[in-house]
Amino acid sequence: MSELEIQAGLGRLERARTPRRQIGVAEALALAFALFLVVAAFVPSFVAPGDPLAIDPLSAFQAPNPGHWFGTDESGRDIFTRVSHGTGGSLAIGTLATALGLGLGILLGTMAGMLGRVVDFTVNRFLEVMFAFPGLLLALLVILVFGPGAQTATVAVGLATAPGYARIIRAQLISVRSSAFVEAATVLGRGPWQILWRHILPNTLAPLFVLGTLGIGQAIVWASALSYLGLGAAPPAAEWGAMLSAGRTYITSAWWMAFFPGLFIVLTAITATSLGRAIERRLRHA
Amino acid sequence: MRSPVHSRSAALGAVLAAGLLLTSCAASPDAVDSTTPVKGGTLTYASGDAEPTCLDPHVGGNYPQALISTQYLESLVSRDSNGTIIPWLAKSWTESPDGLSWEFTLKDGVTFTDGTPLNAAAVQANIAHLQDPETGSSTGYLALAKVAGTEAVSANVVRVTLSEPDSALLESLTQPWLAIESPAGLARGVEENCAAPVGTGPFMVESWVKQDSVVLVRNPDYTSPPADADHTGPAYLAKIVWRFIPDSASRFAALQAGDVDVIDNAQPDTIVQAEKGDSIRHLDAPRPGASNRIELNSSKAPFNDPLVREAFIRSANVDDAVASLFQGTATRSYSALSSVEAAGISRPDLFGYDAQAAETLLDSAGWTARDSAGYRVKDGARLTVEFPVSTNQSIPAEQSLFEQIQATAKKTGFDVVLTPMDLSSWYTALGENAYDAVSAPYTKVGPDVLRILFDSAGIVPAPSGYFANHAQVNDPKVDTLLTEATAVTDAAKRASLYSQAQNRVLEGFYILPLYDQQNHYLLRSDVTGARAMPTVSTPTFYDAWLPAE
Amino acid sequence: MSQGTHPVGHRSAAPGPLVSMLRVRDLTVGFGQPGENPVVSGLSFDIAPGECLALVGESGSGKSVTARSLIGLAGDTAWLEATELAINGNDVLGLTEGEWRRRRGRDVGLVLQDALVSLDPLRPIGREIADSLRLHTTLDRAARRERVQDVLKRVGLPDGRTRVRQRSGELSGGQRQRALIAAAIALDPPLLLVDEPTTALDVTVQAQILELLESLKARGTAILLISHDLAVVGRIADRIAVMSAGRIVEQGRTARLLAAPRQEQTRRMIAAIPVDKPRGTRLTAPPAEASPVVPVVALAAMPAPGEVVLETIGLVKNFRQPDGTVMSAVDGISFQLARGTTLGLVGESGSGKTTTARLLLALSRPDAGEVRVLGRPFSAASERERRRLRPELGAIYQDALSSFDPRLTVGAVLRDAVRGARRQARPWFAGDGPERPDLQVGRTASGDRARVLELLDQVSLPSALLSRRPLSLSGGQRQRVGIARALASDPQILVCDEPVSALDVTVQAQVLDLLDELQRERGLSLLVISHDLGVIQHVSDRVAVMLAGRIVETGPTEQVFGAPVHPYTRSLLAAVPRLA
Amino acid sequence: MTDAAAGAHRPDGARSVGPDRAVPRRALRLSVPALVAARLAGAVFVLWAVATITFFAVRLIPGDPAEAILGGPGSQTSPEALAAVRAQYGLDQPVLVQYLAQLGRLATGDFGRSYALRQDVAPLLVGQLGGTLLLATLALVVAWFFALLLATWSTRGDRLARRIGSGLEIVAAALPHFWLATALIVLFSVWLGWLPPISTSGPAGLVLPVLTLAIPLAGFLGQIMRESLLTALESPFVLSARARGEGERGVRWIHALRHASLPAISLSGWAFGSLISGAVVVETIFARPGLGRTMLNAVTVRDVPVVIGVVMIVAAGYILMTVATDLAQWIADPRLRRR
Repeated sequence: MSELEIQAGLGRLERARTPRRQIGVAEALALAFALFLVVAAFVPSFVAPGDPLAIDPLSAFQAPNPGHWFGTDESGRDIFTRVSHGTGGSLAIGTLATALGLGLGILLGTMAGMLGRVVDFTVNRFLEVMFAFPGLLLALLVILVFGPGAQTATVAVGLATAPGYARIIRAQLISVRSSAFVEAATVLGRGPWQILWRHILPNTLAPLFVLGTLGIGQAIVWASALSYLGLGAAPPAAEWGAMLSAGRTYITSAWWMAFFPGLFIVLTAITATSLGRAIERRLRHA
Repeated sequence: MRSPVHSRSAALGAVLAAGLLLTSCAASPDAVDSTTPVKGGTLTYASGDAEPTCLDPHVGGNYPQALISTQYLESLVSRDSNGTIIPWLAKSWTESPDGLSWEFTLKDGVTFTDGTPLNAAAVQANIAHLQDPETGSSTGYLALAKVAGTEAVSANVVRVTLSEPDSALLESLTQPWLAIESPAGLARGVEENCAAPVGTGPFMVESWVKQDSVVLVRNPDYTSPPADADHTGPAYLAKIVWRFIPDSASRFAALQAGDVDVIDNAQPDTIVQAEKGDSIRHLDAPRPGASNRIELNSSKAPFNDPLVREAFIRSANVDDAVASLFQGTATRSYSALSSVEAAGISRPDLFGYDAQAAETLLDSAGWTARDSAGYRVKDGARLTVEFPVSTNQSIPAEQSLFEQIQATAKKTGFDVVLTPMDLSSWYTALGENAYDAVSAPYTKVGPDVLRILFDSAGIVPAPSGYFANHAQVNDPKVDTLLTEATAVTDAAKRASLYSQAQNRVLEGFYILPLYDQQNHYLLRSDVTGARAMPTVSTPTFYDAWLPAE
Repeated sequence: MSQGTHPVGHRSAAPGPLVSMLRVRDLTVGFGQPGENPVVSGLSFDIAPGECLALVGESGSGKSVTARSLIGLAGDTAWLEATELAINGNDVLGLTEGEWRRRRGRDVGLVLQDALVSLDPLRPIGREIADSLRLHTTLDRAARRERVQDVLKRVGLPDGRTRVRQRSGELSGGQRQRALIAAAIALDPPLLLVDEPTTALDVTVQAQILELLESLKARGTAILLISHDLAVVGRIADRIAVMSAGRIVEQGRTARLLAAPRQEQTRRMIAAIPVDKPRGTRLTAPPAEASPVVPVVALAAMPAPGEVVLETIGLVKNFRQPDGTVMSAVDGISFQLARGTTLGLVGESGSGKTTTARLLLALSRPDAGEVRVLGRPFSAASERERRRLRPELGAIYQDALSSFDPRLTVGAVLRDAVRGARRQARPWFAGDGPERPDLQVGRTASGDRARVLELLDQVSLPSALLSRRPLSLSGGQRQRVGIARALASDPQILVCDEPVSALDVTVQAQVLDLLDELQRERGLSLLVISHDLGVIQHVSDRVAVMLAGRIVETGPTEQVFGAPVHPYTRSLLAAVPRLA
Repeated sequence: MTDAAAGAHRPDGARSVGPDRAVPRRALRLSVPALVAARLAGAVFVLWAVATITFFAVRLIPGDPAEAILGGPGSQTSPEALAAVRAQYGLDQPVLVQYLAQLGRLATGDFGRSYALRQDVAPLLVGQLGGTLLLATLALVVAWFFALLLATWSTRGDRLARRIGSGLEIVAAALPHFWLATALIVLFSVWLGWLPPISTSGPAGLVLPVLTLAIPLAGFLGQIMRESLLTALESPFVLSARARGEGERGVRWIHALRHASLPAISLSGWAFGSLISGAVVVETIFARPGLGRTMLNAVTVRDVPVVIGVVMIVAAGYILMTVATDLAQWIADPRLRRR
């Protein structure tokens, strides 16, 4: 069981009860924040025109004020600017890690689901072993081998999440493959490749979009945890986890330094969860 | 000022005047009366330094070991706040005219906490232990490099013979890494001795829960305080719980909440915060030895060119950065040595921020063009400064300082690449000569640290890849001056030699001094009588006491 | 209108008995804002002690809401109005939740339809049955245990000692239903509301449950029986009320109502019952004509039984049981389907019908024996070879919805089928399979849409449905889309696995009529698999009765139904609910 | 056909796709001893694989383990000392020999000697295990308590309560441990001064670490419990119970909560892993001794034997947790026992 499997499962549970409705307030907020993140990731200067690395020692440690919404850090850098400019890095780590995890997951899951019993058995045992490493421990091990840094953290998070993806994909594949509509297609005389292409793949891959959305949120949190432990992206890079880690030193005198990067991590995770579930609901109702 | 130390004897007043470091925040009238030490009580100390892997400072020999072993181990000699060597376990000593032989007379009636007596044989055993490669001593081993042999002149007198004169011997011997332990304890083997070394100190190691704490209890038979101690006889405190809390925010919060009584590695913002109230006192005890400085690797481009080194130094706005980051808790240094070292010379003229001068220097060094990002280029190569940062050795404020230097140097055209690293990667980078600038602390009592840092012998790495001369200063003149200074016993002559060597290093722009090695303790204000040893600035709680419950 | 004492309502619709155990006048129930969207309106009826009133209607007619309203469990969002609502002479209008709680289980009991989910799967049935004793009496543990044993005996579950420790999942369907009834009657409530008590059950079990209800009635319990099946309720109901769209359209004594229905809705429901309606009889009125139940004498139009198009020879399929033993789901089945005829395969749960269907469609591989289609090997062939024969074999499933890719619209489903048929019809692709130039001619991409529309037309669906997804269709519409898909390749044989068992009776009638029409128009050969003897009797030329993986009796329909030989067939037929 | 026979087989009418799936995929149902043996073999396999993966992963670490043993690259070590250490730790042997020796030692419970702590790993980890277990167990209990509380409260009444409950749970589940811990310290220790910010010997020191671990977990468990509670409350058997006169409390406590806890129980294996991951962060921030902090320190100084030891203990814990979860489910859900 992985966090993702739970998240994905919850989306399904919820779907059973929640009637189809218009976009709710929570979803609208999540969508708005996601939009903000995307803009901040690609054109950070649109959101925050300043230079995230520009120091101004004389205005260090300013509490949030009209000039600096989120306050300033120990070098007088504007935290709102840094958080905004850090979006790209954090999202990139989250996205790449998710892509890696999902890619490996698809590979393993498809192998297990499609290549027969022997492969299925082997892959399953492998996944069992991987699950015996709790996520962060696996990530720590990867970092132990390859040394700390943003790239390693990305790889570590990707590897740590891959088993979860693999298991979901395998289950989905097996469920779709043995579903009544696939049998119906066989009865209609469709060949195996036609069935794979027309029915199995689309029905297996559509939920991956949901998984990916949920996964990005999770990956960002994990990568931040690694940065926080001093094993991921390092300052002065405006990555949220690193900023939070740096800000924690000053937590008793300048709470805003740790609070806002942390807030963005939390909000991103919530947004990913809400959007993932909303997409799930719509996919299934559509 | 209310400080209990202040309200005590005039003898101690001198100590304070010399900058010993107990600064109290605000007057707290109700504490004035409590001048009679209370016996008993448990003091909780929270260390931000790494948990030692061995409590015997002979093994390895780093600062975390020094911090804790100061409580239960003692050295032959100590140093007072004026830099004068004072008696401790040795009540007197003499040097032979040729400087090759020293005789130490030990205090009478001192026993180790295992009951065995302190005698000449014990000192011999300790020196042998430090010099034994099996022990794996690094700091102590280096300090005793010139010791050729020992000899028990009598039960109480030990003679140390040197292969060549060493003016730094006494200073070296004050250090906790050369403390004297029970030979019986040492004989138990490394493992047992690491878990609970046996010394003569005011406290004894009772238990050690790894990753959590070491419990120290009072030595009831204590008789051997150093000459500058405030009282005699056993310590007042019954127990010290020595905890390891690496997270600085947690550490300070614990102090505020009263869960611990003393913390080390206090961060500038917490010091400022503490000074605003009256429940916490600040103890500023800069470490001896070298100042904190950025060393510029003169062995390869671009810093093999003195002009570029000077340009870098001129382009770095250190003053503003220190002011903003340390908020008045650190003073800018212009010296290669710590401000507690009397031999240090300061050259503010060399290290001022002057962006215009930096530009001119770079132009004349041939780095005239700039690339699209605004960095200087020469022969197609960017003016890049690889700067590996050890996250273990540089506190966050210092790392921020480097970021600010990075930002100001960028204006001049330097591309400073800061790479935070864990300790082993950092050592590896240094060993591979893959750095242009680096900052590494070095703590040692006395100006002899200059020899370690700037003698060309320090360029050759040990088999493990470690070396201390990071600036890779390879100047025969400096070598000569430093070697001569080691051999000279005349204080004035020695000072002059060190001063010449320092000027040569500073004028060569090999280093950019920043400030003293920061070493701040915060104490709850009901902790009375705690002070930092004037040797390597570790705290001692021999004189400390807590109000009765 | 005066209340209470009026024994027989002078409203024509409510011929009530003398004493009323349940008295309902002008009951209206809805959800949401009070007064808005009533789902049930203006219901009035009475039930006397020892009487059974059946509330019959199709899904969505408001039957279940009525039952739940009568025990105060219509839900938080429901509103309820009535001029009178009395149980055992006590007014229950406007009771608080607490007052209701004291009455439930004591004055009135409710039996829900699916016992598997209506009993807590985590609790032993003994506890479930003892609940009302615990809640409404002061009996101690031992006394309660005693009572539970009695109740179990009464519902026909002996061995009470072991039974009480079992949970619903450990019981068979019939036992479960008995246990559920036991839980409702533990305190002998004088009024019992029974919601579709036999729907999921086999016909013989259904008969037993009806007998049990009969015995309760005999003890004086008033029963409100809710069902969609007139044939079932005809057996025990004293009176029947037919519901449609939330209203009672007709109410009367059972015999009268079944013999001389006055309302169109009643008539339609009676006509739709397939039992004892000969092959070829229409179950629905053709849209154009108004006259009901017109026997279509079209038998002459059917081709004479001839060539065998589908054949099984000694089919065997084994499954490994959870305990490791091997069970033969299908144990040596042989039959033949002649061109243009219908073979009905009938059996109860677990008889191996569905496994047979899967073997016929080559969805699973037989352990022994063979399936031949049009005289060629089918099950023994490779899937590649088989694919040439697949267009000749259409399939219709019980759960049409799950047989559609959830991502596809109706149009896409049918387009896929049509395209597949076109590709398969290419001569060079067809190999040595039967040549199908008829499918190939004019079959181009542009022709696909025309063909899709044609198929929709054949199953009488409007083209507006093309852009809808199957999920949003009604059950009958889904099954029609399923039929249209099966027809896309113009097959010669249709295998129908429980084609109507998920449908309401009138919808079932429409689908059965549609299949009948298609068969006659196209000379299709049909294999119909069903647990419903009425359906089988109505659609089949020949019948095969399955029991535990074997065919125990086979022959022409009239012969098997008229003069059954095997005792099992006889017991099955005896259990079939009939209107007469 | 009798009633009883139907139980053996899924009713034909249930689905068009039939008995092929009526038999579960893990078709072979074994006797209890065989089941235990299979379980044991599986556990041994996982442990072996974990040890193997870790061993070879650790081989990839740059740098000489002998140097690490002698105190890291910063220490001055002679080539002689290095050679001595290599021989002492068997590092001069071929990799395969080292691997087999390592397996042999692990099989006998010998985890080797820590490079950095100069102590045998097994007693070291046993000493650290207690703190982590206490923390994790308390966190699990508290999380269950919160989740139950929130789930029952938010399903009680109106839609607003349900929304609030669901919102709280989503937020709680999204809170990273490191941020939550910081926020709790600032709030309860720095601003309010109610609780110690670090672990102290008394129970007060446990409050914040336990809360840090429990709140996100409660968010997850709560969501699952709430959803399954709602499903259970809407199920026909609850309606049947109400029809027998069961009140709201009875319906919840006798029927619904038991069903709602089933999926949450099945999550305990995951919860264990999540708590261990969380312990790394929490133990560091609150300065608690424990496996998580040991692991992090060991990774930082590349103390290979300790890393392998922690990984093995955690893997063993995970396996035990899985068995315990299965057992708990087996007890809580009689349907599993029948198979």
